[in-house]
Amino acid sequence: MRFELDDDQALLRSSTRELLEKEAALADTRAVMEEVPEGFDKNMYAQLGELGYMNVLLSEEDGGLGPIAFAVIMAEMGRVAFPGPFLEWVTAIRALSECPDTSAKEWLAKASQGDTLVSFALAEDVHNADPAESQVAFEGGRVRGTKVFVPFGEHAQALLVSTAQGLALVARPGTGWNSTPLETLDHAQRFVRIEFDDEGTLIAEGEKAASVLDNARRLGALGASAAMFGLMERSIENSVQYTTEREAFGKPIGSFQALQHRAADMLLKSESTRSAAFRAAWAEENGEEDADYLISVAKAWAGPAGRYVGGQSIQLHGGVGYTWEYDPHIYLKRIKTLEQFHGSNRWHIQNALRQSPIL
Amino acid sequence: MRFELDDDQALLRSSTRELLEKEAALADTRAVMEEVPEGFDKNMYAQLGELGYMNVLLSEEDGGLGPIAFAVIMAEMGRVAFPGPFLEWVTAIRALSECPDTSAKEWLAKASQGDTLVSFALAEDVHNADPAESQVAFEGGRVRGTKVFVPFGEHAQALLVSTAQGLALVARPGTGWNSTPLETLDHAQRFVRIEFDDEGTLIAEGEKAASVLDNARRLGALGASAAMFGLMERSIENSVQYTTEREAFGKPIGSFQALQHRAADMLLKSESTRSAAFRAAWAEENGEEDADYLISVAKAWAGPAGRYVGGQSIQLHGGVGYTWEYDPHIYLKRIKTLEQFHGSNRWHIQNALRQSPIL
Amino acid sequence: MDLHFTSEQKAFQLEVQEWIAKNLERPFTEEVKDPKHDADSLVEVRRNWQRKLNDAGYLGQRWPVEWGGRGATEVDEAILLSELARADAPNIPNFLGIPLLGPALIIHGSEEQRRRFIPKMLSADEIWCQGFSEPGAGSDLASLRTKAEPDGDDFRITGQKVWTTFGPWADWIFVLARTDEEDRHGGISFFLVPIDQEGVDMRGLKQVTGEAEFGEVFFDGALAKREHLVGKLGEGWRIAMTLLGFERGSSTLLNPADYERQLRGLASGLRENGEIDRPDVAERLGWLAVQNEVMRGNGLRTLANIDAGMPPGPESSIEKIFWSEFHQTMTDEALDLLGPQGQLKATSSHARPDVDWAYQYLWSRAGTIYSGSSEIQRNIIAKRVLRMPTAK
Amino acid sequence: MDLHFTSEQKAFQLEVQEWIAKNLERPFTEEVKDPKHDADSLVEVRRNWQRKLNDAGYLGQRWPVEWGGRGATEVDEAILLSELARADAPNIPNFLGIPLLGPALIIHGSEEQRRRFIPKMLSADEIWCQGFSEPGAGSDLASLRTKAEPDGDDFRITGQKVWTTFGPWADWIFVLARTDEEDRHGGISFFLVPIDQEGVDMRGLKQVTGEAEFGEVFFDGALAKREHLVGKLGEGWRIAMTLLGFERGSSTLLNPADYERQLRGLASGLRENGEIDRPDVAERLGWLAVQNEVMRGNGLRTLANIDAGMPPGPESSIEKIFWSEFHQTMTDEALDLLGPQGQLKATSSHARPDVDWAYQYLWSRAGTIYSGSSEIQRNIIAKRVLRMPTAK
Repeated sequence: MRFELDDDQALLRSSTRELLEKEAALADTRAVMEEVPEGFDKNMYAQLGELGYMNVLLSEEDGGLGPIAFAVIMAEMGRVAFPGPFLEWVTAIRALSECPDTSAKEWLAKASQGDTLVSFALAEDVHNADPAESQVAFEGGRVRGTKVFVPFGEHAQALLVSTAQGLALVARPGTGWNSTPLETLDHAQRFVRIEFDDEGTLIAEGEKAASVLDNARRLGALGASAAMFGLMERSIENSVQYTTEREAFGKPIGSFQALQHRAADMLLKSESTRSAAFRAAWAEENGEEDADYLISVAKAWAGPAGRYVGGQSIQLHGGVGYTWEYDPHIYLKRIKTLEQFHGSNRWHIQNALRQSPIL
Repeated sequence: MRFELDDDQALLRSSTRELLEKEAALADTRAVMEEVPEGFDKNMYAQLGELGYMNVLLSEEDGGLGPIAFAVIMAEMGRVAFPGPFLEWVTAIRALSECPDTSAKEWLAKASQGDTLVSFALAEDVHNADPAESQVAFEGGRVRGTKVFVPFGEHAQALLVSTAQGLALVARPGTGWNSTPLETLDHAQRFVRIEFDDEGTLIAEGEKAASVLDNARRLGALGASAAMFGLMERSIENSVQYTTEREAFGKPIGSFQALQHRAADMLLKSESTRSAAFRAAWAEENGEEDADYLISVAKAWAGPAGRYVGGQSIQLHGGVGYTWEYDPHIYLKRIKTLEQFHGSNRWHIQNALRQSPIL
Repeated sequence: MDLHFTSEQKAFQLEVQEWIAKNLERPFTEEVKDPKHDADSLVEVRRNWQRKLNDAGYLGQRWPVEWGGRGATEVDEAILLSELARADAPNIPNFLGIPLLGPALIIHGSEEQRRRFIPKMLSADEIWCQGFSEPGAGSDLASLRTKAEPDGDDFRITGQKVWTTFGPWADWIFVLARTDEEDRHGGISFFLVPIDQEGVDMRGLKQVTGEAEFGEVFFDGALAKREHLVGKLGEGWRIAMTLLGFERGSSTLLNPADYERQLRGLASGLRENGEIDRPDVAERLGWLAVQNEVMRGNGLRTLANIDAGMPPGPESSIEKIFWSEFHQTMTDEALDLLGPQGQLKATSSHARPDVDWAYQYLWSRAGTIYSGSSEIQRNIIAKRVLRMPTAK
Repeated sequence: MDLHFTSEQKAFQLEVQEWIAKNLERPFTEEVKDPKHDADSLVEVRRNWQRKLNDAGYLGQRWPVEWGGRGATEVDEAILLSELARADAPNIPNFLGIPLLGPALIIHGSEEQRRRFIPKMLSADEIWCQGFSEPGAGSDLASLRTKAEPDGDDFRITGQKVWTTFGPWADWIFVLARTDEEDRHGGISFFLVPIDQEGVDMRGLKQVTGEAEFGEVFFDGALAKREHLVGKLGEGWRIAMTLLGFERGSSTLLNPADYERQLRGLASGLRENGEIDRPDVAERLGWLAVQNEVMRGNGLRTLANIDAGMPPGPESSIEKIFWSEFHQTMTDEALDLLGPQGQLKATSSHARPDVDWAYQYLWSRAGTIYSGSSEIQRNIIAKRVLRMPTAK
């Protein structure tokens, strides 16, 4: 047995860390989050495409690296609060690869380059809706209905839209979407609400569609959990550094036991997220029966854990932690986004319980 | 406005404290909890009867002192973890006083002396049952059915039994009850399960019965909240004293910031319980519309608060906190009993929400 | 015990309620949502609101009649503030100037200072900000390093202050500055400093909410005239400490009223989502309602004891911890219960109309830091209330 | 990464499961509920169970073959312990002697000591208890004051030890005692002391659960023979510290297996009460299940890394905090969810048949105190893992 990464995975981690710290250090990419309309750096994504990152979730022969590598990458992206739709993009690529339809294959080829964004349109106004009970219809070659919280939907070239009839692919119409921005507390996000009345292609139906969506949800949750681990890990590093340097009452504030114990609690949450997320990635990689269960365990844990770590990171920074200039808020906000999407805490708790050995 | 007790109430508090510290110091009454079959000291209760404590909940002309005085007494009893059925007894006396039936009046006179215990038999096997949906029947002058967790029921001289037909009074039959002890983690309690098939008297029916039971439930919850405050207050005093005296690593353990902050949290819970319980008592005394609401607020808060304080009191005592010899466990166990009875946390949260200004 | 408002207090509450109903055009959350507004125009909304309050005689109502007082008690003040919170009225620009600087001038200031500053502070013609905290002196305020050096009769101030709320719109700042390097507490003095001068550089300090309502201000030999020293040299620390405790009763009912309003908004949201009757949702909502009511009980207790002239109990640090941490708990739960919609900014399409949850969530992170962090409050409780030992 | 058990390990797991199914007459909770038992007879149940385990070769399975070993790894040991917990098997009387004293003798003891003590320790013919903690030395173990003074070739021990689990039934005690007043760590030695002698007074120490499974022992010039000194004089601290880390992998899967069994019991109770499908109840139950599974993930990680010969990470203090505090959370929730029935003692009429909740609730309060309190563990994480600064 061995929990730590093997050599290839460790190499991927160090090379990804090097790449991101060089090309996407948070200090540099803040402007991308705040000012770039797309919310991400196109060149950076093209570079990720060139380096093969976009195909991480494909099968090995198609350039895939497997769920553990995926978790490694997501954790590294968490560490720098990497902006943009990477998680949606790679899960969309995976979804396209699972669909037999020709147009899916075409879009797959384009999306893999890292310059053509394909995202998902799943959520609807009815709270916590099951995708199978969609109010969006695919009829006569058109998708009609409203989707909400479409991530980076305004700038996507195509969207994978769940409908009552199956999974539809809608290419960006010439005039763009009929979309309204939904601005959340995480200024790095670019959610939109879209009222569809567009031509589309049904790329998966029935059980196939359900399975494609289920895989996307499961892998999205896994990626979100790993990203939350990275966000927490770096938040803690930043907090420890700050409390070591900052003095009050004549000593470093990090020497106060109350803050030390808080930091210890933060590490407990973060390292437990690491254990849970990588265990789940390993199960997914090895096709273990309990992979879905373990991913829900990881995601249900990571949300509240991340909230705690992100919030306490602000607290440990004191006043400056509440400024835009310091980083803690960016980490907390990203955690809030990841917590709420790819299945809410409540959904994952219920999904975990259903499959739990205690029942 | 004034929150602190007025002179009469403050006098009651100091005289009650003096009485209990002299006659019922925990060190002395431990044997009563552990070894006396009844679970209380009959002489002590007779003394309380003589001093008028048993009538605290009656109207002023009948010797009642009002809900604030009641809360004062219960808090003092909490401080010494006073054993026995005082809370049941005084609420039963109140209930008897509300019933027009002659036999109720007779039992009222006896119970008020402090030598004739009348207790309640309310709970049934079906979880969280509404008293109105009782499975226990009053028919042909007999009470038939099973009650559980009857407090101090084995040694009561009479029981007030809720039945589908109303509130019945059952005097202790010549041969005693058909009862089985239900031993809980609080060794000071004497709960029993009773299968009734006994002669009884219906002392209240319909709305009258509902109102009598409602008053008993409400006053029981108020008394329990105040008692939990007293239990917490004394637990904190004991913990602060212990951590001031006990040394580790060359200093008093109470000088460690982690323990200081824990103690501060305990005080927050305890003082907030004081605010909530006495505010509720004041509302009850003044017939305020929101008295029931405020009592549920106090009770819903006091349970988890008490659990926290009781548990952390053991923690602050370290190893000795886990011994029978030291007192923290007695406080925690009593809190657990009070938390679970007189309406569970869940019941009081729902009852508070129903009447909350936020709806 | 007596937790009743007197009939006068009840009448005053009714009067305030009616006055608000007549004078408040719309809740401040709606102002924030209105796309016509920017940060500057929102300050004007607040300034106008302050003027209305002042015209109605609601500001400085506990001061001597000469300075706007009307013989009000802390209970009246608490009633006023809680009704304003309940109605989601705008925060006034001089929300620190009036309760802190006002009494400082009335008690410690000169007659000239009072005449010069109080009327315009009340009318919001001059906005005041507070210059206490520094980048290196937050929880440990007495370690402040901004210094005031004599320059003829006057003083020159050099240093940096942060967290100056409304700073970017302020005309004046009241400053604690060091006039003696050796004396930790006795070497601090209290100055009034105009912002529009060379030597004062006020910058907006962007907060995690994205607003720049706070400022940071750099003094580089800024002029503080001798006549703008409040009290004597070296009295600054004592003045500041008195003031920080002076209005402790006024806000006791404010937070529970504010949070009650927010919880009412949460209940509405959950009702619209068809979830309020789910037992899990109801239990979580109910538990929040219970905690808020317990907090109100603590507040009433503080207020009642102040009103009765009783010495303050251990309540004030407890209240600070309670409201600030409960605000975090409440917004945490609200965002969890409302789902993605709870994360929408007020200015976004489809945001909840009544409560700006995204802002509240983020803003709640500040409450456990400012005005004595939760850590400081717990130290106070352990040491001053519980008298726990200090390491030898 | 590789979290698979090998096929040998899986076979071992199956073997253990089958062996338990065949050999364990009934879960220990049922023994406790049986009115025929008292404290003494329950110890005999445990002793008999230890004998069965020993006869089957499951004790000391990682030791050299000569002393009962069978080439097992920590993974095997972890599998064994988790299967025993899952089945609610009795705790063996030498549960501390075997994992702590055993290796001490094998690594530091003399050949005579090994021959004399190991076989009877394994067969439970001699019960051992541990004499480390003292009334004044809990978290700060090195401040222990029990002393061993030379008496000819031998030693005389004077002092007091507490928390000696199974002490009232023990035949021997292994003791840390001070042999040099000046040297805090280097002045501690490790002795084996027979209990049945003048100068040793062992008393049951009643716990909050009402049992007296712990003892406190008073030494008044008790004899410890020179031949019963383990290692050299002054090596006691080093031996003890090595041992406390020695078996850290074995228990990694035990707690999640034990708590899973308890949670299964909670689910049964809630099903019988007709409440398990209430969304509030399901969410709370689900959240407990999630936490337990996260804890198992931490355990697997520790175990896997030990198995791979990796240096230990920050996990061990984290695991201690996690299992001990989760046990409190879980029992707290269980007692709340089960209502009054959850407070019944196992021996009471109408108690739940499968889990002794009242005991578990109370017992959980000890977990955050013994073996390094939660406070000590957090100090360790902050200082040794996070390298946070020490006050100058």
